[in-house]
Amino acid sequence: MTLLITLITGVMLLAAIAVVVLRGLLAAVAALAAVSLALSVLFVLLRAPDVALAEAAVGAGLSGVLLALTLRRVGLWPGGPAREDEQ
Amino acid sequence: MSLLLRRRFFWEEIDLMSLLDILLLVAALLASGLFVLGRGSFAGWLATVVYGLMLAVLAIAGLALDSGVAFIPSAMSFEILGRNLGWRLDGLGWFFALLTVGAAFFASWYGSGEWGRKQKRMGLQHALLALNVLAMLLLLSSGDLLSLFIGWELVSWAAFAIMTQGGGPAVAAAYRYMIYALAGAMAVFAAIMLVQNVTGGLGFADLQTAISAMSTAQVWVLFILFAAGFGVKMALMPFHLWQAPAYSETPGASSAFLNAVSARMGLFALILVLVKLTGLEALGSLAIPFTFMSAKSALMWVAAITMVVPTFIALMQTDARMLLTWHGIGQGGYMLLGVLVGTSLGTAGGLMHVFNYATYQAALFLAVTAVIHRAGTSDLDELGGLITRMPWTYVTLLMGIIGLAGLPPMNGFVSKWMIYKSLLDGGQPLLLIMAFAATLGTILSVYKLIHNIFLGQLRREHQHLKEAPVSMVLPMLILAGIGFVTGFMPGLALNITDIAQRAIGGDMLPHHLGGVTLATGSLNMLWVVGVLIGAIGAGALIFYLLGNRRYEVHQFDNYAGGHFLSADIRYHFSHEFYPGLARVIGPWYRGSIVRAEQGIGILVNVAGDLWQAVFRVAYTPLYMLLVVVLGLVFTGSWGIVP
Amino acid sequence: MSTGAVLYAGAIGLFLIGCYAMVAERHLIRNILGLVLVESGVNLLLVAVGFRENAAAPILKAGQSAGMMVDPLPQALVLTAIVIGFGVLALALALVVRVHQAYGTLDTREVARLMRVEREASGPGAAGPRAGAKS
Amino acid sequence: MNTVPQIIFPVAIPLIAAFLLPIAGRCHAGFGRIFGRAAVLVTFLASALLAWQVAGAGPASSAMGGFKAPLGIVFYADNLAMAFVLLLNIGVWLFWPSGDEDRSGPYTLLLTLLGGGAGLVLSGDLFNIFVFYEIVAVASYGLAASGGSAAGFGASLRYLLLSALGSSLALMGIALVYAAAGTLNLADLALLAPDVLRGPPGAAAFLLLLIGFGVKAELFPVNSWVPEIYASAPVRVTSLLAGIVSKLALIVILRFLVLVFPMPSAYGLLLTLGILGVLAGELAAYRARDLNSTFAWSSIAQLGVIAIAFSIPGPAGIAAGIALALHHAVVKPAFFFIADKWRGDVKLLSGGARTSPLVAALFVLLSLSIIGIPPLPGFWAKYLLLDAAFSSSPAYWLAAAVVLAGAVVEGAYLFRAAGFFYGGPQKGRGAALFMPGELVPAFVLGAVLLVAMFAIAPLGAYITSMAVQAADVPAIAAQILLGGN
Amino acid sequence: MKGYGHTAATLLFLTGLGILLIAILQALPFGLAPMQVGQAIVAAAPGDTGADNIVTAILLGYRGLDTLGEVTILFVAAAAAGMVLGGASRGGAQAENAGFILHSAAYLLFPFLLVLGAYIVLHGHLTPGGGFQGGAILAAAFFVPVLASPASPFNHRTAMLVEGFAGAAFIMIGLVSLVGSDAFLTPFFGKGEAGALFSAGSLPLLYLAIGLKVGSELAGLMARVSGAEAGA
Repeated sequence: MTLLITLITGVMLLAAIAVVVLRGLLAAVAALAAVSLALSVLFVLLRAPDVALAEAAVGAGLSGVLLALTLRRVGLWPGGPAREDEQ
Repeated sequence: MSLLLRRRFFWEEIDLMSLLDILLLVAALLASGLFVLGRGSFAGWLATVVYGLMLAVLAIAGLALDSGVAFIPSAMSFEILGRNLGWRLDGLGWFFALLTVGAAFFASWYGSGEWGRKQKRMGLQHALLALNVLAMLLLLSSGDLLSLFIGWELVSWAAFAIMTQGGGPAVAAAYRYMIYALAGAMAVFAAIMLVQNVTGGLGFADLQTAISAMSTAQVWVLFILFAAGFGVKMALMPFHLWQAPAYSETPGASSAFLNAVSARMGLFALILVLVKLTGLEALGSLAIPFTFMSAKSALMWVAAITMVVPTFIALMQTDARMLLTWHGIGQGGYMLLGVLVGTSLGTAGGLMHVFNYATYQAALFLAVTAVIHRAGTSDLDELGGLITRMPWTYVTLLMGIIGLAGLPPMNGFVSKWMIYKSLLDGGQPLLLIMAFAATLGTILSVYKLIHNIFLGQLRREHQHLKEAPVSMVLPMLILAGIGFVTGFMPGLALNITDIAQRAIGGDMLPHHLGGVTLATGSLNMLWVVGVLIGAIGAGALIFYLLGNRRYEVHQFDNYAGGHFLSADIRYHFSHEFYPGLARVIGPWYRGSIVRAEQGIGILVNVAGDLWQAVFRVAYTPLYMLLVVVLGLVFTGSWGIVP
Repeated sequence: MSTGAVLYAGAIGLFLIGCYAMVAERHLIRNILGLVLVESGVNLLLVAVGFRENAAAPILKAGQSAGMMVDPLPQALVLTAIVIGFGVLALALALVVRVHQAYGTLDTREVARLMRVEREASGPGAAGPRAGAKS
Repeated sequence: MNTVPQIIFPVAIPLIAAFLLPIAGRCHAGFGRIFGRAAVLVTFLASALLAWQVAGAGPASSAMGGFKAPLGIVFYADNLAMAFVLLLNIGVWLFWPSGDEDRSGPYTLLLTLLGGGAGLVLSGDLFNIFVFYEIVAVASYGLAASGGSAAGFGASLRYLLLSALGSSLALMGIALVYAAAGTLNLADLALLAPDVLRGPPGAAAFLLLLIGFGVKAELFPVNSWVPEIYASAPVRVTSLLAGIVSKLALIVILRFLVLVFPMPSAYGLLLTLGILGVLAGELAAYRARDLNSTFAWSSIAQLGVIAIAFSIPGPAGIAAGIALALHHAVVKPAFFFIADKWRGDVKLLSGGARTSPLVAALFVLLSLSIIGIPPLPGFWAKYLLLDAAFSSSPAYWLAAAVVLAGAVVEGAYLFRAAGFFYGGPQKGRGAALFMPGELVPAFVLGAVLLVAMFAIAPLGAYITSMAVQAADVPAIAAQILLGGN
Repeated sequence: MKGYGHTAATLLFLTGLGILLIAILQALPFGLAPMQVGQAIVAAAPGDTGADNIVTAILLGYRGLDTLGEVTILFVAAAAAGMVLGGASRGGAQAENAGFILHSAAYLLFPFLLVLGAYIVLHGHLTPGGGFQGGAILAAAFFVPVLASPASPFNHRTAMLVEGFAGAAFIMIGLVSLVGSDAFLTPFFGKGEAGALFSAGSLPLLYLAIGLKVGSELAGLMARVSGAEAGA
């Protein structure tokens, strides 16, 4: 049990660091969705199914999609028409 | 207004309690009425008449106080936030109220004549003058520390309002005054809150109990706060820079009022708090460690420096009004010094000097305003030889400067003599020498004043000048007359100062109509003035009767320096009036305090820019982080340290 | 390393990485990502605070009585916090879109500078609050 | 044990109106605005009735859902809370947007702000206060951006990021409190706090909560959003935020301080931030060039003064804080209305007194009151503060000295501006003449100030009684824990 | 303080903050939460509310007001985003038609998502999940078709109606109990026997209202913020 929690927390922290480090914003958003997913699994392990479901649905699902679509609207998708992302 | 009659008179029938209320009510009605009536010319005359009425009420009150009544209570009292505010008029307050209403009477009379009609918004000036009188009466009749502070703020803001009437430069000078006054007021506010912290109350008695209950450090803080707070209004040395420009930029009549009385409110408050409530012995006992000085002597030295330095700055001024206002600051030093000596002679001298100063300073300022009214400028380098055109203004100015310089037969001499005597008897030789130096400076500068304006060669453009109108000359002459009368018979003025001195406590000064008789020497002005007038009068009479062979000589029917004078040669010497003296004392004028004031201004600007830069930075969440870390360390350590 | 230490480390790790992204990064969207990370970190901390060793989830199984259960209160709080986080995120992204359209850049310092320039430019009686998108 | 179920009305009515307003707005263009105003009026009447009841029968409380105190959420209304609920209602009514916006957006946000603000002050549960704080925060992001200007969006985004980070910190503080004490009800915490929250975790929790809620209360380090938002938001939103909403956040901090964290380190923390706030606000305002940023900085300073007042332990400090908060809520919005009309560099406004003498006179009246010149209410508020400060430990003497020095600096820059209005010649277009209609709220507030000048004694007595009631922790705990059925 | 100076300062403070937080959390025991309130609720929940899922009992019963606040926050965020984006031009990449996979899968997924969302909402008081989680899934269900075919714009009118009335319903249910002079949000109706669909009194009604509101709100919000649809 402890081993599993440690493993998943490690994955989560790595994904969090990836969010900051990755150059591409879309990749960063994907990393954020990964963090959220790992977090919801962690919630399951912590005997909090409601929170896990909410985190999965709202965190990984909707906010990930919302962020990605905003990037598209702002024109920051890789190969997007307007400018490259890092001004 | 004579108070010769000492016998009990009709005042018992009048219910005393209503006197102060009448006074305040009338002042309030006048102020609001003038704001409403506004620019009618009769508004000025109405105000003058009302001031006259108020003087009468004050005279009756004076009679009551003279016959031993401690103070005149007032019905007006409020109970706010657990503190009660009351108003009552004691002898000290009555004395200054008399001067305030008197000065307002003459200023308003002067302002409602031709001079007033030429001003842009004379109605507003009359209204603001009335507002000032109301504020001062509230201050002078305050019954406890809180109403004292409220009156104090009202007076400083009313003065600010009247100062801004002068237009462009006056607003800048008034702004500078406002900052000083606000700082002083906040110091006073802190002081009375300190008193309330120790005793829980804000009455005058609480101050006395607080002084005894406080530790010496706290008493020192209280002393410094009160002295600094009230000193700002009195323009004591380090805080004096604002007074000269502010009072000279104010329009003529109001500036005469401000000069004569407004600065003395600071003296009233200082006397009330430091002398009457705290007591000079308590101040004397506050020793400054490692020196022979005490709080009282320190304040006396500040008064002495305030006497000397402004007088010599006045010497250097080229504008008549600036010269007079700088003298105003200097004279304030005399008054405070007199009161602080502690002997009855000194206190009487100081208080009488307040009365005398009010009379001749108002006369001088009205005279200079008359010159400005006619000649259009008060710059001493642009005037000259006006004696032939404006004789009565000349006479007023002459009597005024004799009073200012403190020479017989004017009243200035009497009070300065008493202050010198008290310094001598009080064993303060150094201060006496500084007093003499100040008087020397005054004599030099007032001669410069009268010479540059009235003596010497009349300028071509001033040929057609006429004397100032009667409405301006009359009040000036009466004021100068009062100066002469109280100089000739100082007993009259001393009767008035008796009432104030009794209110302050301490023993009274035995005096008679002519002056003072003391063990160590006496002064009888009746003789002095009598001899003076007798000798000069007789000599003048002889010359006038016998000589009689004089004939008019035109100014240019003259021969100087080997060639004839013609109109275009200007031999009137006024610029750089004392070159020799200037070379000797020139290096002393380093203006260190002016630079200190500018330094503070720069400091605040830099600090403001610094704080703005702190906020202008883009990454603001960093500050949140910063504070969280510091806070955790702070709370963490606090938790560990029990 | 007990589970508590790991969880606390995880929560605080997320929180710190999120704070770094919010404070040090100059790109507005990266700041928003940092915000989401910070909120996730705090949520994890809240749930970890309510966790008890070998206790069951706070759901009653078909009528049998409640055995040793995990503390349900923090879970309710976290649920609310997650939804609040999403609401704020949506508003932030809406603002990002409008800022991008108005200023054409998403660099925090650039936006701050342009805002200051615009404020100074709005002289006396200049355009009122309706400055319009591109002023 | 005064239990009043109607205590929820000030929160429920605006929220239900907010939910229905878009529908009302959609079916008829102008109807949204009228529906909104009607809702505010109904809320005001309900709140006034409740305030009357509370004033009469003493503090009321009601456990939501009928669940007793430690389990459920309990609403607690005493005179202090009801006073600020009424202030918020009047504020929203007075600063209701002028008729031009037909879209229902700002009205919905204002109604939600009204409901959220009322909940913030009435709620007696730690997390519930956090939720209502979030409602007020999100509503104010929206309102700040409702100006439609590019600077408005930028400013509200930066404000959102800062405030959201603050909220997360506050949530972490709540987590620490819950981990230590196990309960979230303020009264329960008040009883448990002495033994559980004394150590560093308690102090750290207070710090996090203080920073979290400090963002909206304009406490020193986290108020960098103030000049940006107040410059770009519409003037009615600025008045609402600066005048009233920031006070609600400070009242919440006061509740925490009085009930849960009455420890010296907490008081010391708030005092330090207060003093820094005053210094920062006054000095920065001295260097500000245009009126709007001057008043933005000066509102930071005034909030710092109120924070100093609240950091003085005992009812005297609370009374001073309430008096200062109410006075600031009247004066500052009027200032912002003037600033909204006289934009741009102060030097270009010279001669303003000639084009609109009434506004210049109002400006001078407000300046005199905010500096604290006697007959005006500002002086009595400052008097209460100094009275409280000087009667407690010397650290507060320093704070009092800073407040007094602040007043001098404030006088300096306010009358420098007044000098331009009255002194300078009519230079640039400067003080553009405007229809007096736009400044009605400012003149209403000026009139309120003058009326208050004569009602100082009763107002003072009411505020002191309010403070004594708010400082009486055992009575509050008893009312919340046992009272609400 | 350009660039690195700033980053260094941030890192410095973050490490300091980390150490301090760890130090503080050491003081808090892990795994044995004090749980005075938690234990009391676990014991009382079945009796008071009749719901099996205690978290739902807390969310709708004990801390019903939190949930109302939460729903209001979502509502305000949606309203504010709508207002902010009201004047926004369609800028950025024009939403060209989605790829073939999304197009065909969208209509396949819709019914499943709908059923799943409805199930989670209705069984909130029995199984994990509830109004919010179900609502999110419903929002996804309604949003995916919009993504798939930007031509047919998201129907904001009905979404706004559903949102408004669902929110009003939630508060009305709370106010109804005020009529019987109980406090706000007191659950009424019988508790029903545990585990059955119609148990836990008015809680399922509340969760239904929340589910609908969150569903419509999030869908509208997603559509508007992402600018996926052609229409305003």
